[in-house]
Amino acid sequence: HGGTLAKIASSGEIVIGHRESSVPFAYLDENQQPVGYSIDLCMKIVDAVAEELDQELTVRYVPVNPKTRIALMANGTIDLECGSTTNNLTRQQQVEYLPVTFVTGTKILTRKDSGINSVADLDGKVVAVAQGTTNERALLAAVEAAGLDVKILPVRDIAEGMLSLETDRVDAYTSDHILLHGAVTKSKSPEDFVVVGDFLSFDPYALMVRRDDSAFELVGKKALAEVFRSGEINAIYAQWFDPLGVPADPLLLAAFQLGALPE
Amino acid sequence: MEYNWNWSILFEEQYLNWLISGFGWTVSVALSAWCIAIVIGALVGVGKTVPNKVIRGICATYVEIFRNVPLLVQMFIWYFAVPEMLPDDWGRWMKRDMPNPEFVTAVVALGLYTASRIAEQVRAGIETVPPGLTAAATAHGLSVGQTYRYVLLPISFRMIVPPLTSEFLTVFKNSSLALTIGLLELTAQSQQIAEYTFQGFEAFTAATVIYVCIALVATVLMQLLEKYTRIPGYVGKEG
Amino acid sequence: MISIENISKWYSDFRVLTDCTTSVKKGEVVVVCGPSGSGKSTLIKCVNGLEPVQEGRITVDGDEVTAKHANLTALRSRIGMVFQHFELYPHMSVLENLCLAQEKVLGRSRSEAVARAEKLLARVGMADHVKKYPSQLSGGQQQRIAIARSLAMDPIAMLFDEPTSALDPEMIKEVLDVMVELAQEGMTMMVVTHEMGFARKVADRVIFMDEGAIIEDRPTTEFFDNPVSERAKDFLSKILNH
Amino acid sequence: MISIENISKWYSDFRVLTDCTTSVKKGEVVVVCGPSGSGKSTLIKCVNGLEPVQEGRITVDGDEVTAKHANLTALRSRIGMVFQHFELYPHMSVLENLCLAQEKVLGRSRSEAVARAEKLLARVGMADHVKKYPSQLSGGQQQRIAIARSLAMDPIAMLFDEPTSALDPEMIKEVLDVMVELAQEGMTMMVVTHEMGFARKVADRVIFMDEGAIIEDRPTTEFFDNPVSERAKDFLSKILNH
Amino acid sequence: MADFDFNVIWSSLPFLWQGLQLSLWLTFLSIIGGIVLGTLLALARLSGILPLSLIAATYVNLIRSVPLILVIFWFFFLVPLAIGRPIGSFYSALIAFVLFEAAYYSEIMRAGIQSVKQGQVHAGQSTGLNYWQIQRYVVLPQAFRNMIPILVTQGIILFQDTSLVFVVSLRDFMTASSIVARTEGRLVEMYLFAAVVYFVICFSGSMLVRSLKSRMST
Ligand SMILES: Nc1ncnc2c1ncn2[C@@H]1O[C@H](COP(=O)(O)OP(=O)(O)OP(=O)(O)O)[C@@H](O)[C@H]1O
Ligand SMILES: Nc1ncnc2c1ncn2[C@@H]1O[C@H](COP(=O)(O)OP(=O)(O)OP(=O)(O)O)[C@@H](O)[C@H]1O
Ligand SMILES: [Mg+2]
Ligand SMILES: [Mg+2]
Repeated sequence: HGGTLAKIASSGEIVIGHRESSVPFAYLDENQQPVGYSIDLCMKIVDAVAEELDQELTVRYVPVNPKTRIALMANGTIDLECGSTTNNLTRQQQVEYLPVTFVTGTKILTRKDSGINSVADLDGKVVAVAQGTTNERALLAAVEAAGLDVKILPVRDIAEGMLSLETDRVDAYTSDHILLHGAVTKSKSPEDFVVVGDFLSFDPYALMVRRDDSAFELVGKKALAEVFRSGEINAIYAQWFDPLGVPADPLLLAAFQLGALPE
Repeated sequence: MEYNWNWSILFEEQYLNWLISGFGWTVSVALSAWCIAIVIGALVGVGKTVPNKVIRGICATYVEIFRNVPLLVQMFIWYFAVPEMLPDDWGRWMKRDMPNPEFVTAVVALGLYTASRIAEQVRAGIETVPPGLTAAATAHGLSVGQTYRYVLLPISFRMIVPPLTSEFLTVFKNSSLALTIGLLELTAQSQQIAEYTFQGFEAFTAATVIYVCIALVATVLMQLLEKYTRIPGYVGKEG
Repeated sequence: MISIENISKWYSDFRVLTDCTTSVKKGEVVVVCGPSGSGKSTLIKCVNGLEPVQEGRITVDGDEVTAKHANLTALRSRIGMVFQHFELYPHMSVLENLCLAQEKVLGRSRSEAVARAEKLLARVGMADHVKKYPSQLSGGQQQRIAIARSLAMDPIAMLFDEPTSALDPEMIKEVLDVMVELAQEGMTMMVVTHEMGFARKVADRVIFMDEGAIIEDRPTTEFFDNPVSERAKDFLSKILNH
Repeated sequence: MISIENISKWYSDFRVLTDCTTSVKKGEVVVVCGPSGSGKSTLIKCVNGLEPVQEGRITVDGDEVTAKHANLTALRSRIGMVFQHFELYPHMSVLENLCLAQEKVLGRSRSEAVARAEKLLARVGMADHVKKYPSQLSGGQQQRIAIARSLAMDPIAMLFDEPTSALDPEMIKEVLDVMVELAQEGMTMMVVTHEMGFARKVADRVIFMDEGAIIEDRPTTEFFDNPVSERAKDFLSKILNH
Repeated sequence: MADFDFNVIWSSLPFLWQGLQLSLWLTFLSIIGGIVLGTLLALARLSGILPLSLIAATYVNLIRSVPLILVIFWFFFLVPLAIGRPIGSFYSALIAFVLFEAAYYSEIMRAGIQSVKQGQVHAGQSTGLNYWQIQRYVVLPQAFRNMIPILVTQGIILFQDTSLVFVVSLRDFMTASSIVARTEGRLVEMYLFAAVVYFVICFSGSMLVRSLKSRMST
C-alpha cells in the first residue's frame, strides 16, 4: 500500500523537488524553468518510472531550498529531489539516496583582493553560509577547531549567499566547491572572485528519494545504472560541466563505474 | 502516522541553548521595535488629526505607504535595497560596520511598519472622543495645543489600551519575519532544531508554547495597565 | 452686547444659515426655537466662533468675532457655553473640570481656581460632589456642573444649546431652576430650547428659526400669544398641545 | 387580559422589581410612569417574556408567560411591542419590515401580508413611504411604522416603552395622535411614558413605580388630582412644572 | 549609487504575473474559507454551549498568539506527515491560511454579531420570531453589513500575509520577485517594484474600504 509508485500511478503525476540556484545542477533558466545536470538525470528516472508503470506522467516541479528539502521529502510532498544534496548518514535517518552522481566538498569563495586564503584567514571576518547545509556544519566545525572569531551570516541558498558577497555584505561565502564555481561563472564579474582553501568536507551528491520505499528506489537505481553503463552520462556531464571548465574527477568516474551495476 | 516522539531533544544542551537564544532575539527585536513604533506611531497618529493640512497630509502618506506594503517586502527593502541606493560608504556602513546589521534592520523595519498601525489606533482613539468635548474645550478658550494636552490625549490614550494590547502581541509575532534576513530568532531556531534532529513536532511545539506564554504575559501586563488607567465609569462614544 | 448682522453659512454646498440678523442686549435673555435642523445650534456656535461664517458680521461686546485675525481664544473665554450633552471631561474629577480653563486660560493660581470652583458648585447645589467623576453623576447633575464650569470663567454672556433635551424628565427642572436664577441675576443669555415654560417665564425675546432663517424675532408674550408666521403657529401647536 | 402577580426580578444581586402586582383589563389603557431606573421598562419586558422573572406569575389572555415551558414565541406574536428607539430593521425596506413576521410567524402569503401592511401604513399616515429604508425617515415616521409593524400581527394587546422619548419635540405629537386613536378604538394598552397630557387624555389608570416597586396604581384623575405618596407628588411636580 | 536597470522588470513580467496570480488566488480562497470557518467559530463562541464555546475560544486564542510563519511551517512540514499523505504545497499553504485567518475572522464576526443592538433582537422576539429566524433575518444580515469594511481590511492584510509563503518557496509574487532579484542581481529594482505593486493593490483596497464606510454612514 501507499508506495511512491502507487501514488504516482494513481495521480498520473510525479513531483520533483528542485533547487533554484544550484548551478549547474538545478537552477532556473532565463524562462524561469528548472534546468541542470541533476534535472536531466531525474528526467531519465521519470522516463523509467513511466515505463515501469506503463502510463504517461506529468511532471510537477516544486522549488525547495536547503531548509525545506528534507522535510518535504520526508512528508511526501516531493517524490524525487534533484539538486545538489550531499548524501550522508545523518540524513539517511530521514531519506534515502540513489547512487552518487557528483563528488565535491566545502570551500571558501572570496574576493581576489580580500587576502583570504584559508580558513585561518577568516578570523574577525563575516562569512555567509546557507542554513541547513553540510557546509554550515563543516564551517562551524573548522572554525571551532581553529578557535577563530567568525561572524556567520545565515543565508537561504546559493543565490542569496552570492548576493551577500557581491554586495560586500560578507567577506566570504562557503559552499560546495562546484557550486561556488557555478555561481562565479554566472556572476556579472567572474574575474573578481576566487575559490580558496582546502576542502573542509567531503560531499558526495546524490538524488534523494523517500526512505523505506525500495520499489521506487530500485526503479531509480536501475535508471541511473543504465545511464552510467551506456556512457550516456558522459554526454550529460559534458553538456553541463564543460562550460564551467570542470573535467570529471577520477573519483567521480569511479563512482559512475561503481553505479553501473549489471542488470 | 509513523513518528518517533522524542521530547528529550528539547532539553539537550545545544538545542535548549538555541531555543533560549532564539527567545532572546525575539524579545529584543519585538521590544526595540515596539519602542520605535510607539513614539513614531503616537506622533503620526496625532499628526493625522491636527487642523494643519500639510502635517495631516504627510502623516497620512506615511501611514498609507507603510501599511499597504507587506512587512516582508519592507524588510527586504531595508536589508537588500536601501544599502545599494545610498552612497557607497553609507551602504557599506549599513552592511558591515553598523553593529549587528540584521538585528538593527529588523528592528527598524518592524518598528516603522508597526508605527503605521499604531498611528491608526491613535487616530481612531482621538476620534472616539466626542467632538462636543473638543468644542467645549475650545469654547473655554483652550488653544489647540492645550486641547490635545489636557483633553484629547489623556482620554484617547486610555481608550486605545485594548487595541494596543493586540498590537503589542502582533509585534512579537511579526518579529518572526526577521528570520528571512538571517536573524536566528525563535521561529528560525525551532526550524533549525527540526532540521538537525528531524523532530519537527517537538521543535515547533516548543516554539508555539513559548509564543503562547509571551502572549499570556503580555496580555496580563496590558490588562493591568488598562485597569490602572481606566476612567471611572467611562466607556466612550457608544456608551 | 451680542450683535449678529446678515450672517450666512454654508457646509460646502448646503446652506445652513441664510442672512440672519439679530442682537442681544446686556442683561437680556433670548430663547431660540424652531424645528430640528433649522440651524439653531449652528447660529449659536457662530456667536463664539466655534463655527466660521462665510458672510456677515458678529460682534460681542464690541469685538468682532468674524474678523480675520480675531483673537478667538480670548474672546471665547469671555463667553460661557453649555452643550446638550454636557461635555464634561470624563477623565477629570468635577473639581478639575472647573479648574482646568481657569488655570490654563485665565492663569489663576490653583487656590484661587479651587475657591471659585467651590463657590460655584455650592451655588448649583453640587458642593458635595467635588471629587466625583462625571460618569458617577446623573445627567441633571452633570449639566449643573457644566453650567458652573462655564460660570467659573466669569463670562459676560452665556450661550445654551438645548441644555435640557438630553435629560430624563425629572431632571429637567433642577437645571432649568439654575438657569432661571442666572437670568434673574441679570446674566446675558442666548438659549436654544424647546422648554416653552422656561421661555415664557424668563425670556425677553423669542427667536423662531426655520430652514436656516430667522422667521420671527419678537418679545416673548407677543410671540406666544400671537405668532405671525404659519410655521411658528404650526410648530407651537405641535409642541404645546400634547 | 394581562395579570401580573407578585413578580420579583434580580439582575444577579441587584433587585430590579420588587413584588409587583397589577392587571390590565381588555380595552383598558394603563400608563406606567416613574423616575429613571425605577424598573418601568423591565416590568413591561416581563409581560411578553423578553425578560425572565425569578418570582411571581404573569398571565396574558389566560396563558401563563412565566410558566416553565411556555410557548413564548406564539405568545409574543399576540402581543405588540413598541420600543423607545423604534428598532426597525435597518437593512429592510418599510414594507419588508412589516411583512417579515407576518410571513415567517403567522405564515401569511406574500400578498396577504402586503395587503395588511399597506392598510396599516395608510392608517398611520405612511402609505407613501412603503419602499423607503428606515434611515431615510424621521424619528416620528419611524416610530409610526414601528407601531404599524406591531399592529400587522393583529395583537390582542400593545406594550409601549417610552415611544416618544427619543423623538424631537415636534414629532412627538404625530406619534401620540396614532396612539390616542388606537386607544379610542379599544386596544388594550400598557404604555410607559412621561407624556402626562397623553395620560390624562386616554389612560384609564396610572401606575407609578419607584425603585422597582409599584407605589401607586390608581384611576387617572385620582392620580393626578390627588397623588398619595410623597415620591409621586415630588415626581409630578418636577415633570409638570416647567 | 548603482545604476538602475528597469528593463529587468519588463522582461520578467510574465513570470511575475504568474506569481501574482498565485498570490491573488491564494488570497481569494483563504478569504472565503476564513470567513466561513470564522463565522462558524463565532457562532460557536456565542452559542452559550459551554464546551463548544470553550473549544472555539481556545482555538482562536491559540492561533492568534502564534506567528503566521510558524503556522506555515507547521502545516507545510508536519501536516502531510500527520495525515499520512502529501497534499501539495499550495494546499498546505491554503489550509494554513484558512485556519490562521479563520481565527481573526471569527473575532470580527463575533464583534459584528455583538454590534447588533439588543433592541433589534427584542424587536424580533416581540413579533414572535424564533432564535434561528432572528439570527437569519435580523442579526446576521446586519452583522455582515456592519462588518464589510473590516472584512475587506482583513482581506488586504491577508493578501499581504500571503507574501510569507516565501519562507517555503511557494511561487507567489514575492517569491517570484525575489528569484528575479537574485538571479539577475537587481535587488533595488525588483524589491521597489514589488513594493509598488503591493501598494497599488492594497491601497486600492483601502480606498474601497473608505468608500464603503462613507456609503454606509449615510
Ligand atoms: N458639520 C456639518 N456638515 C454638514 N452639514 C451640517 C453640519 N452640521 C450641521 N449640518 C446641517 O446643518 C443644518 C442645521 O444644523 P443645526 O445643528 O444647526 O440644527 P438645529 O436647529 O440645532 O437642529 P437640532 O434641533 O436637531 O439640534 C442641519 O440640516 C444639519 O444637517
Ligand atoms: N441587563 C441589565 N443588567 C443589570 N442591570 C440592569 C439591566 N437592565 C437594567 N438594569 C437596571 O435595572 C434598573 C431598572 O431598569 P429599567 O430599564 O427597567 O428602568 P426604567 O424605569 O425603564 O428607566 P428609564 O426611564 O431610564 O428607561 C436600572 O437601575 C438599571 O440600571
Ligand atoms: Mg442643535
Ligand atoms: Mg426604560
